[in-house]
This record gives sequence, C-alpha cells and structure tokens, in this order.
Amino acid sequence: MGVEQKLGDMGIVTTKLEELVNWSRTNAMWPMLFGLACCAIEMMAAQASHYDMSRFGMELMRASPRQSDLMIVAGRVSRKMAPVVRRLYDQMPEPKWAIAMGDCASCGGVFNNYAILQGVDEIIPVDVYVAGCPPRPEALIHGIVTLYEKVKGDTFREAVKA
Amino acid sequence: MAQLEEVSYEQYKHLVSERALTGETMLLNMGPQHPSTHGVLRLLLELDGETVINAIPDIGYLHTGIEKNMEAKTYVKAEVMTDRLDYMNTTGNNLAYCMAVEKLVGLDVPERAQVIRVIITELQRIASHLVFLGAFGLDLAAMSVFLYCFRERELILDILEMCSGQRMMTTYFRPGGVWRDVPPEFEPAVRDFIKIFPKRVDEYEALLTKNPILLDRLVGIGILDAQTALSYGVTGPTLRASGVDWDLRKARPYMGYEQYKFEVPVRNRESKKGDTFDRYIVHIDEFRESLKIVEQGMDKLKQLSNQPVQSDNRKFVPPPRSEIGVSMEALIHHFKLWTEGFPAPKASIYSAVESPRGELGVYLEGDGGPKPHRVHMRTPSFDNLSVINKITQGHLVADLVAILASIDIVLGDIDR
Amino acid sequence: MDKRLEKVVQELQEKFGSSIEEFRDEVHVFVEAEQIVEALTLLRDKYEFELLSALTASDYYPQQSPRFHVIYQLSSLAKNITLQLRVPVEGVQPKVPTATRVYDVANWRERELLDMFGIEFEGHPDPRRILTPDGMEGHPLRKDFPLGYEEPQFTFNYDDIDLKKIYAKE
Amino acid sequence: MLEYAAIALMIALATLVALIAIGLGNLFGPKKPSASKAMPYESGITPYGEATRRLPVRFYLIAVLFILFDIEVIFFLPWAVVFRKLGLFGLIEMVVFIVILLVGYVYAWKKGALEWE
Repeated sequence: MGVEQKLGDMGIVTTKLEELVNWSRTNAMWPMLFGLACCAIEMMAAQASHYDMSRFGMELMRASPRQSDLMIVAGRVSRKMAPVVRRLYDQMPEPKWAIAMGDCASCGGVFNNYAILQGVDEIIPVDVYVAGCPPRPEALIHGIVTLYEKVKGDTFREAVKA
Repeated sequence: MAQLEEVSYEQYKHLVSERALTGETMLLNMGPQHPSTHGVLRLLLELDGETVINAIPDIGYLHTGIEKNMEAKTYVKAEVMTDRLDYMNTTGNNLAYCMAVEKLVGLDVPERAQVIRVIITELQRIASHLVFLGAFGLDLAAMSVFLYCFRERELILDILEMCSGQRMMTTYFRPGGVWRDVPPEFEPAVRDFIKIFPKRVDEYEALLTKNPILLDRLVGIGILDAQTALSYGVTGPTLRASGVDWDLRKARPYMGYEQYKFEVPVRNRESKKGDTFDRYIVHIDEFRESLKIVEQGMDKLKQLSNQPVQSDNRKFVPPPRSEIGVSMEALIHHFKLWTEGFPAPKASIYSAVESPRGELGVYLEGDGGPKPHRVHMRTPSFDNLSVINKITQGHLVADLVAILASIDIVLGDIDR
Repeated sequence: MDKRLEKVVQELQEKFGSSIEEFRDEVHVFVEAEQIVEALTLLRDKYEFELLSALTASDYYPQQSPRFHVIYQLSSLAKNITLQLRVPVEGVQPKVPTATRVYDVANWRERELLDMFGIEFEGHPDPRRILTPDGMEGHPLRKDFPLGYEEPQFTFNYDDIDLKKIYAKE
Repeated sequence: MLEYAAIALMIALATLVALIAIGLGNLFGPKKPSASKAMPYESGITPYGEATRRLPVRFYLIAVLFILFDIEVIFFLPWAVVFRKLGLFGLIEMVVFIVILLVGYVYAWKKGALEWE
C-alpha cells in the first residue's frame, strides 16, 4: 500500500499513522448497494430511519462498486450470479472488505441444492459472517461494528504481505 | 465457477433489431446489480439514444431451486421454503401453501385460526405495499417516502414478531391452523396501528399524488390494456389498474373473506387502459381497504376469544404438549408426525390466493408418501414481468425505471 | 362438478375424446399433445377462459410411457370457473406444440419447462433457457436429477471439510 | 492590488485542499491492479462492443444548450459583486442581457430542442 510499501516499519511514526488511517476508514465506510434476496430487505430496514446504519459511517449505499469500500452480500448467491459477484468484488477499489450477511451467503443456509453457492467465501474472501435468516438489523450492525474492530487492528505490514 | 463471456449479438439476434449489429442502436445491460431493478434482474436494453427500443429481461440470477428442494422435505418442513419465495409477502406464501396442503389432505381450519390468518395476511399486504411505495418513491427520486414507509413497516414487523418470534420469515401458519394463539399484546398493538395508519396514508398521498413533477413522470407512461394484460397472465393490482375487476378474495373467497365488507379498487373500468399512475393509485387505495379488513377482523377476533387455533384432527396436526404426557395416542401421533410426517393422497390440486402482486397459486401433487411429489408455485411477478418489453417500447430510460417500479416485481418470486 | 363446467367438459370429450379425472371440486381433462393448441383456442374463444393462470409439468420418473404431464390451469374471469388440461408426454423426446399464439404467458412458462424438464415446445419464438446458468447440462426438476447435497460444516467435521472447501484467497 | 492577493490566497487554498485529498488517498491507498478491475463496469456483465459507441446527435444538442445557459449564469457572478456600485445602470444592463438570452431559451423550447423525440 503506497507509502508502506516504501517505508516498511518505522515504529512510532507508522503506528500513529496506522491509527489515523484506520480511524478514517472505519468512520466513512460506504457499502455497495447490492441486495440479492430477503436479507436485502433487512439491510434496507437497517439503512432506514429506525435502525439507521448511518450512525456507523454508512451514510450512503453507493450503487457502483467503484465508489464503495464494503460489499455486503445480502442474500443467497445462485450459481448464475456467482461470476457477477466475483467481478463486482474485483471492480471495487482497494482497501475493500466483504460481509456475508445471512446464512445463505455464509454457508448456503436452508438451500443445500444444485442452484445455490454453498457460502460466498468460495468466490470472495469474506471478513465478517453475520448469522441469521434474515439477521435482524441489529445483528447486521453488530457485524459492521465487528468489522470496524477488525479494521482498527489492521497494520500496514499485513497489507504489504497480502 | 462459470466464466462471464461477452454479450454476443448472435444470442439475441431474434429479439433485437439488426440496427444493433451495425452499432446504430446501443445494447446496454441494466444488469443484475442495479439500483432500480428491485433485485437481481438483468434487462438487456436496446437503446436509440434515450429511447428504449427493446427491453429483454434475463432472469435466473436468484434461481434457488425451491421447487426441487421442497420435493425432498415433508409437507410440514417444506413450508419453511415458501417463506423465501416472495420475501415481501412471507405470510401470504405460507397461507397459499397451507391452504394447498389442507385442500389436498382435506383438513379443516377452526374459525379463530381463519380470522387470525386473514388479519396477519392483510397486515403483510400493507407491509408489502409499503415497501412497494418506498421503492417506487426512491426510483422517482422522492427519497423521503422510503423513510416514512419503512417507519410504518417497522410497526407491522413488531406485530409479526410478537406473534411468531420472527420479523419476516414467520412460518406462523401451519397446515390445520396457526402455530399458537396470538399473545395478549397483539390486540393493543394492532389497535394502535389501525388508529395511526390512515393519517400516514394521507401523508404519503400529500407527498406524492398531487406532486406535478411526479404526475408528469407517471401519467400516460407504460399504458397496459386489459386484453394484453390477460394474455400475458398479468394479475393483481397491475391488472386491476387496467380495468379488470379480478380479485381472488372476492371471486373465490377463502379463509372467510366473504364475511368481510371491503371493495376492490379498480381504475378505468371503461377505458380498460391503465398507466403507471393508475397502478400507483390502486396500491394507495389497497392500503385503506386492507385496513378495513384488519379492523373487522379484530372485532371478529374479540367474539371468538377462547376457541382453538388448531384443528383437532390428530392425523395431521401434532397434539399440544400438555396432552402428550397424559394420553398414549397423543404421544404416538406426536412421534409419528414429527419424525415421518403425514402421508397425502395420490392426487394433485391447484389452490390460489390473492398476494399483493397478483394470483399466487400452488400446484401441489402428492404421491401417497409423506413428501410432496411436485410443488409448483405460480408466482405473480413471473408473469407480471413478462409484459415489460411490450409496455416500455418507445419510452425513455427514465420511464422504464418508473414502469418497472410500478409493476412491483420481487426477484425471489420470479426465479423461485 | 359445476354445471357450467359440465357443458365445457362434454364438448371437450366429444371433440378430443379426452378422459376426465375429478378430485376435490377440480376437473382434470386429459388431452393429446397434438390437439392442445386447438383445445386452448376453443376454450379461450368460445368459453371465455381468458387467463391461463398456470402452465407447469410433473415428472413420473420410473414410468416411461407418458413420463411427463404438462398441466394447463385455465381460469375464466367472466364465469369464475377453473379447468385443468393435462397433456401426457413421452419421456424420450418430449415434444408439445407451443401455445404462445393462444396465450402470451405461455412464452416464458414454456421456456421454464424447457429449462426445468427438457420438454421442447415446437414453434416457440425464443427457445432459450430462462432460469439456470447458461453452461448447465441436465434439467433440474426431473426426478433423476440429483438435488446436489453438500455436506455442511459442523464442529465435528470442521477440519476435513475445511481442507476440501475452496476458499477464495484474493 | 490587495484584493487580488485575497483571490490568489483562495485559489492556493482550494488547490491545496484538493491536493491533500487526492494525495493522501494515493499515498495510503493500496494499489492492486487486476485485469477485471480495469474492465468497464456495466452492472456486473461484460459490455457489448467497445465503450466508444456511436451516440445520437441529440446528446450533443443538449450539451451545447447546457453550456450556453451555464456561461450565462457565470456572467452573473462579477455583476453581483459590484451590484451596489453600479446602481440603476447595472440593473438595466443585466436585464437587457437576460432578456436576450431568454428569447434564445424560449426559441429553443418552442423549437423542441429540449424534448427528446
């Protein structure tokens, strides 16, 4: 990543820098408007005024992958949709994260058959799995806060290796 | 994982005009990930500048193989699958499936369970129309309507959660009645909702109906005449907006709908041509009609206060737990029903219900065993969407967005 | 049987020599594959069955001679009656003439039956798969098509499944 | 001379803020180019044909009209700054300017340049 590739580890300077960069990333992480099935309705309810995901920096659901940092796979991924999900994930700029919302995205859930991908982690690296069918909006927000904890722990060295 | 190859002209040669090959018209994908396709629908648009010449839907991006999966589960377990079909109208799917099973095995449903089913289904219809209105407003850049609609929807979801423990995928209706009786807090919660909701509908109307910008975008757009609608199998509010008075709750009353007084909102009965604005108005009127049904249902519920909510036919409905410790037959029935399920006769039936999007029919075929031989869900959005190419030709891309929002499709319904 | 329906069924019997099945206030009329378009036009024009509400099929796998039944569920809005036509179809090369000229809803429904059961509809304007991915062989809703079960990952078999599961690294 | 310093300062500050925003993003953002990332985004599907496809001339017409009336608005800005000093003369001058452009607008409107068909 940018300067870290050049700087590497400079002790106090880069840790303070890491905290600043991670702080800025966790407070304005825009998810991609990418609802597949029933979990998308719960995601919309989480975005609406009652549960209000905007309190956690998710002000907008950007429609195009070019302007979004987080891909919430909300719903069941069918075999026909899998390459599209993979391409959308590729087209998101770095640094990007992925939340598998709901049982169908995490492990195929109720549908263990020919049509559904058994877990979206077969095609994209998932950071946080949110359980539930569909998970309540609070569960999704809890998943997002867990993701923020994970992002806060990011150090540049890992990013350089990855 | 299959690779995404380029959209080739040969694939669609018989659907698009040949001007697309010469590059005169543009082939554009309004693809699976698009803010205004209400889910994962891909529309291959053939555009001449802003005018839509052809809008070819390509569905299947959410195909879940539900019908195949239901063949591998017993009748009671298969009901869990129906919730995930039309995820805006989950209790309606449950009702359609339960009525099909009851019709196949000849199971009776007690009076109180029928009233509870009607109330919950009508509340779910209001919730589904609220999401329709929210998405409809969002597509026409009226952002605030989305937030207002979801505010009311939360009240209904609380009521559903109070009865069944789950906000959306309730599986609250079971073949033979309802899972358990409504809790005592159900009555005040629904009464409050009935009291505040009419004012909220007037609030939506004040925001949208007389808004000149919206009228310009809706009136005269996406004309669908009754003859084409019936030939394309369009049912529900979209058909009623084109002047055909066909509502299964009135035509073939089920669950005691004949005892409720309500009218079916139908527009341009004589001109038989409905546009996007009519479809929007039919949805708004249906808010008020459904509320009337809920109100009459609540009064009826009060009269049948302590009646059973499950049929006492032990061959199909598991006995209450209190009885198991006492009587031997109850234990046998309990054990048999929960391990193997009940066998159904070797025959097939078709029973239809009026879902917020149209006629939701279930073709259920038993083969004598505990598992259904074939379950086909005739879902309304599948046929409602097939008419989109015909009614959007010649309109602008912005109108296509409004028309797609007005026919209110749900992709879980279409791809099953 | 509803008396208005009796008249319709009688005419179908004389014209197409079809047998009847009755179950729970429903009438199933068996029609041969060649006569189906004629029967549908007759029902739509003469007896006002405007809405073909459902068009589906059912697979009776081990039985090869009529392996599939293509089911046309018709409903008449004017007279508020419903009727079901069933067309038995062979299992090897299932072919049924298309009904798109009579009802436009048949266009997508027949594409779905081609996709799910492999039943070909002669004269269909756009015979493509509609639901399953393009490269898919086999027809899912046939009885001999496996459901496609994958063993779920629980605590007791976590490790050996973890080895087999293909995780996307980046 | 002094007021030009103020404008120069504003321009400098504006470019500084822009540079900081882009620079930080560029500096700290990890760079992992890949083939599918470079492909044009068309709702997740490979687009048909190359990106520079032939566009109908109406788009150009609307673009020209927009530029025309946008420049008109830009001419308001200097006028608004010295509006008090110019007094009545400034007002009449601007009204004449606006009327001329209004005639142009009404002509374009009635000619149907704004309609898409």
